[in-house]
Amino acid sequence: MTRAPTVWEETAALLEGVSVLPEDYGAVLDLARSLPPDTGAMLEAFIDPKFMKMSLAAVKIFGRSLTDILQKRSEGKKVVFRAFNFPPEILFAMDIAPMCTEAAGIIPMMALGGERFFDAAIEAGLPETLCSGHRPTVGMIYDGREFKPDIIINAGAGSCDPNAKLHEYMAHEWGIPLLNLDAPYYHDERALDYYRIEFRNMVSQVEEIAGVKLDYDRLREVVECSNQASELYLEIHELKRAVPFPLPNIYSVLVQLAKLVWAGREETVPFFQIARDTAKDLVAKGQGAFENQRVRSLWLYSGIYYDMEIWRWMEKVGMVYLQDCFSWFPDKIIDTSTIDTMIDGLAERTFNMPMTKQHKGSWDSPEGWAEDMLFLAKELKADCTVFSGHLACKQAWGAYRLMRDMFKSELGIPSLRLESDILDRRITPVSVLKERIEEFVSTIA
Amino acid sequence: MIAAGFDFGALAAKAVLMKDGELVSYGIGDVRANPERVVESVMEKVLSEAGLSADQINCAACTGWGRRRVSYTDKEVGELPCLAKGAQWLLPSVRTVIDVGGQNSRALSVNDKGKVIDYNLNDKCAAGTGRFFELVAKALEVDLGELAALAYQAKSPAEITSQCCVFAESEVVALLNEGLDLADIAAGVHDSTVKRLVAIAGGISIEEDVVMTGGCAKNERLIDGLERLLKTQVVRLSHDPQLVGAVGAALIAEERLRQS
Amino acid sequence: MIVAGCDVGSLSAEAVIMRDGSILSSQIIKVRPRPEQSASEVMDKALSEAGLAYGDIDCCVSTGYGREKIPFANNNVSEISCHGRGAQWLCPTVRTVIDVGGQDCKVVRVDENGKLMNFAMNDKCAAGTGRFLEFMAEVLGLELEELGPRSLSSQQPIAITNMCSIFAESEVLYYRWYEARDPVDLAAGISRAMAERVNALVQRVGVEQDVCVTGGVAKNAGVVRALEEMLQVTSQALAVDPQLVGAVGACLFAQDHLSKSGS
Amino acid sequence: MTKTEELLGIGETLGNPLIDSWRQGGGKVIGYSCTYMPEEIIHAAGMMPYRLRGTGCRGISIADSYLSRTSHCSFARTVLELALTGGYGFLDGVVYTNGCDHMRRGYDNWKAQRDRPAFMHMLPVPHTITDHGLKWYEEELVTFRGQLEDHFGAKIEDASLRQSIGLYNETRRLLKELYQLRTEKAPRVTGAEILRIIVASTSMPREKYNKLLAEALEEIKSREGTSDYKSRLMLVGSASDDPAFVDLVENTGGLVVADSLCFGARYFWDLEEDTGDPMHDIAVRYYHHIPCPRMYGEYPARLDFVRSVAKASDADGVVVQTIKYCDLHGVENAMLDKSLEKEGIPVLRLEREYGPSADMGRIRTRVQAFLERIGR
Repeated sequence: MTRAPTVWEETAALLEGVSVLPEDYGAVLDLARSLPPDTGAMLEAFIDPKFMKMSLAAVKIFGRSLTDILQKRSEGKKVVFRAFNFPPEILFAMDIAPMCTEAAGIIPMMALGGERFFDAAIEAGLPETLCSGHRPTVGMIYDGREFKPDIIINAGAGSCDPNAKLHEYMAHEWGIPLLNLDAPYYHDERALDYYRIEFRNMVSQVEEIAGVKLDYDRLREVVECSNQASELYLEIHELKRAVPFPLPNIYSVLVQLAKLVWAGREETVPFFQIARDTAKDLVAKGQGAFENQRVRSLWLYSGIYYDMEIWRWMEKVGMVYLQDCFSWFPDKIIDTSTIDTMIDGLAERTFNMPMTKQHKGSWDSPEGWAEDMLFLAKELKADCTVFSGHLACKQAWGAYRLMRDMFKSELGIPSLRLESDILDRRITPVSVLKERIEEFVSTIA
Repeated sequence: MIAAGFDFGALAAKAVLMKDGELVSYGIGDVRANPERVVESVMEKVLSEAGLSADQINCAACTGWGRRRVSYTDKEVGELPCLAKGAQWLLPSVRTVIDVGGQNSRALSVNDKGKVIDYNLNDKCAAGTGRFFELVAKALEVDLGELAALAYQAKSPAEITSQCCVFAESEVVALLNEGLDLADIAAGVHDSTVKRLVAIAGGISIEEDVVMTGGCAKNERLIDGLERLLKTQVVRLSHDPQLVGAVGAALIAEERLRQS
Repeated sequence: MIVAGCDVGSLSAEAVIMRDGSILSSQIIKVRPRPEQSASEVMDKALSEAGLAYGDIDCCVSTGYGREKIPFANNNVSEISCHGRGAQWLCPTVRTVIDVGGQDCKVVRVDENGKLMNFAMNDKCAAGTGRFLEFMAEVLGLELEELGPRSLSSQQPIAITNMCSIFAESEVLYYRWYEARDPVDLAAGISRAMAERVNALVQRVGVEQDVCVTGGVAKNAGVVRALEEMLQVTSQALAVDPQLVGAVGACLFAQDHLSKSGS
Repeated sequence: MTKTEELLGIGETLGNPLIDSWRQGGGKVIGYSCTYMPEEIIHAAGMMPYRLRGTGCRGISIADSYLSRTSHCSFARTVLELALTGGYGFLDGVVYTNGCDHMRRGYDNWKAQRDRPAFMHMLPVPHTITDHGLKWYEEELVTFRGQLEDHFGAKIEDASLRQSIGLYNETRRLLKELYQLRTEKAPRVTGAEILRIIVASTSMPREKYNKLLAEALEEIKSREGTSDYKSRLMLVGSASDDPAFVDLVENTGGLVVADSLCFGARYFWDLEEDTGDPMHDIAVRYYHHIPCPRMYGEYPARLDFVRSVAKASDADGVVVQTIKYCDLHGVENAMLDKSLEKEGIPVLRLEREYGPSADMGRIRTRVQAFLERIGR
């Protein structure tokens, strides 16, 4: 008797199947219609008919990542749960399977439909006001639909209480070793030195717990691959200054799959190459990725992920999604000359991950949230900002008013405050968000 | 030129007719009492008062929560531009509009052309809106219109702390049970709403002249409280403040017709 | 031994009079502005139904949110304990009691003697309470009692996404009048939304069979059925009006009180 | 008026006459936000530390345009409201820690105002306990000391620091002695009184406080103990400077005989050593004191503390309360609920708003039911 596939197996199979579809939107629609409504809708939303190659390359990344992790586990390798703000390169070099806890919960739930797993975690006793980012994964485990990790890593202690606290909860609840990387309040050399110690301690603890050894050759391969992706990312970033905007809105989501889920792996490079070529081509022709670009919006925090259709809908109402804080990776190219330069380089990259970099200190600290967003707004010629208002993000909500005032006084541009749970569609119906966005665009355009 | 403006809110539907830039008639209808035909019935009233027929209307626009359901016009306009336009027409020196409607409260900064330059809305909770007053008035068994007059008689306003409209309902009943004076409770209800409004208005920079619009702007006690907490004067409009959105819609309809 | 239980809630007040462990009379009224008024009125009615006077009552226990204000009560016990105790007495196999009242929703676990073992109660929001259903019924232009039966025939419940009662009100209004959706499907969607909120609370304390649903919402077949499906249990029927359970529990505590002070 | 009554009254208002006369004598007052901020350093500079609290705030409005009513805890919002409406006019400076996201953003918003205290300092505390973490924290304390000296032109000598350590240790010893009296079979002091006494300690000059506390302690020792309660409770959870909440619990019949609160045992439990290197001694004491849920990975230590104190005080049940939106305590309480119930210690989880509110009726029902559950 064969057992039923688990959530992750099912999702991996679905996405891997999608990623080898022919470059023909009709095939996507055919598939979408054969799937349950939620799954089909997600597929249609993720795959932009005008940018199929780019979309498929990104879908492939996530499908691949799940398959690979499941494969590793079946071989008896250890699986780490780590939040989006811990880049996985170092784990690949230790032959550890890195599961991004947010993506592993949200994407399968989107793909398979329903909200069951959000609630399972609440039913187990977690507060309702806690971030919905990790809840689906926790819920799948409570419902016996998924496995528990061998190690839990929290890389941004200090940047978000709910995030860090939930890691502590999981570790205690299931008796799993927890490694915390404490990100100090400041963003300077002293803080980075501190964080480097944390990072190195983490490496040796993983080695000890998992009984593995950091493979230097593998590390070099991974870092070189990661560097290549970073170079492409930065090249694309330059192209984003163009008016009209040369990338579809969904790029900001897809880039997160590449950077947050699977950085350091070869599947990410083709995605960046396709995106770069696409943008380059459009810029050369003086064209935008879509018509009727009325406003260029910089999203100050995250996007909206519970109804992916909203990304293309924004294009229809004329809103360009330049990017958000979570798709900002001001990577430095890592020096691969020695093992130390590589480890320290990865430590620094981790220290510069979204949220860790912008939200561990004061809102206006050097290289903090205000500075980064102001820089992006100027560079990408934003004419407004939007705050997605994820209710659980206390640190972001607590400085939004200050950000809004700053943009008004520094650049004279308006800001829209939404209020939502960026993952759970039941908190604010998407129709309400659309209404507010439409109202905003028509008021300021 | 005859322009019609509609503002179809969650609780009340408003209609105005303007003739050559002058307001000639208006009407307000209760949405929940007659959701299907409220617009038609208000419109009939407005037209008959003005002595006009529907085919004499040159242009029309509709704003508000139910705007997509109005068959008179295919021109729908956002609520914010209408509020700004209407308020600026009624009072050219206006720079800040605080609108308290049935389910939404908002503050707008307006320039001298009647264009919105910044705004802030209430959060995901209906405390501090018209619906809140309705519920509380009902719980206190007081006529909605009497609530403000009652509040003026307060000696020491009660504190209403509930964050949720529904709980506030039982909170006021509980206060009544504790033997608190009805007037003190009514004053507490106003003060708690004023605090919510100040939090919303705090999101924009308040410049004079300030006006209040929406159904709750008829409540003098609310305006008084707001003036005290914001330390600024609120200018009383010469027309019913509930009509401002509809007036704005009519003006925008006219503007669009001229431009086309 | 004649005992009385008086339950003064936020929407309704109930009184039950028992003699030697069997119910003599019971009454339910809508609340008056002050709890003492509600209590007197409902107790007067129950007494006259039983043909008794205040002096005949050996002990009276009050419960409900107005429990501390009842002048004729000898003692007060929280509605959480009373509901657990009352339901278990009415149906001895019950271990989990789900009580959905006007503004409160509580889940009570009891042992085989009706003693409180654990409980959970909704906190700062009225979603998942009777008041939510009242709002919704009003918007649909239905009597509260009609909401449940109407929802049962729906094939395609419409998801109600707003958790806040006030915003859900306009959401339903919009569906009903401007999208001309079938009120049956809306009623079913409302029942589901309600059941989901209640279920979240139930899971906090966990379910032990048998289960029974009490409080005003127990009369709503739509919500009860949705909840039964989610929990995969069958709610036990009680011999009395489910709104009376709290007052019945209060009677039992009054009996305890007498037997303790008697011994 | 007895000394005890005098002591109990001091924290009832935000400011008090003792602060006024301290200031009239030229004394400075520095507000602080959290138990990770060593009062000794401020004291050694000749100034008076004052812990920020929300006493007497009537509603929140201005602060709600900075922090959010739908995502921030009402304690942080209340403190900010008082800050922005002149409630803390008696402060010459303020020092915050990055205790939690709510409070640190409260600091950001206060600091962004034109009208703010001239001295505002952030003291960042690491979120994990390690050797390099201790070093970081000690460096931060040194920076803070320097900033205080520079801004106020005060010199903080090591000798005065050691003196301050002695004084604060004395407070800790006295409070612990008092704390013992609440854990007796017939406690001579209530939970609400203990909270009021601790709040007073953070609101007046320390020398005077120690003297008053010692005198009050003698009075309390001569009291008759009370057995007039239904159950013995331990109180755990979010920051609470609000005696009305404890009053409510105790009026319902539960006597609060122990706590793990930052306006409670966590404030005074640990003593400082005096090794001759005062900054290091202070750093060690504060960094390693009974950890707040903000210290990640320290849950076992916190659970041990709750368990041992609950046992030592013979508590019948533990009330774990969270101010809504407080994730640190919200998650912590979920863990405590499971851990303690598993060990047979009954737990009541409460989510509440900070401050006096009509919501008290709903809380009272839960507390009463809990007492009915655990009643012997």
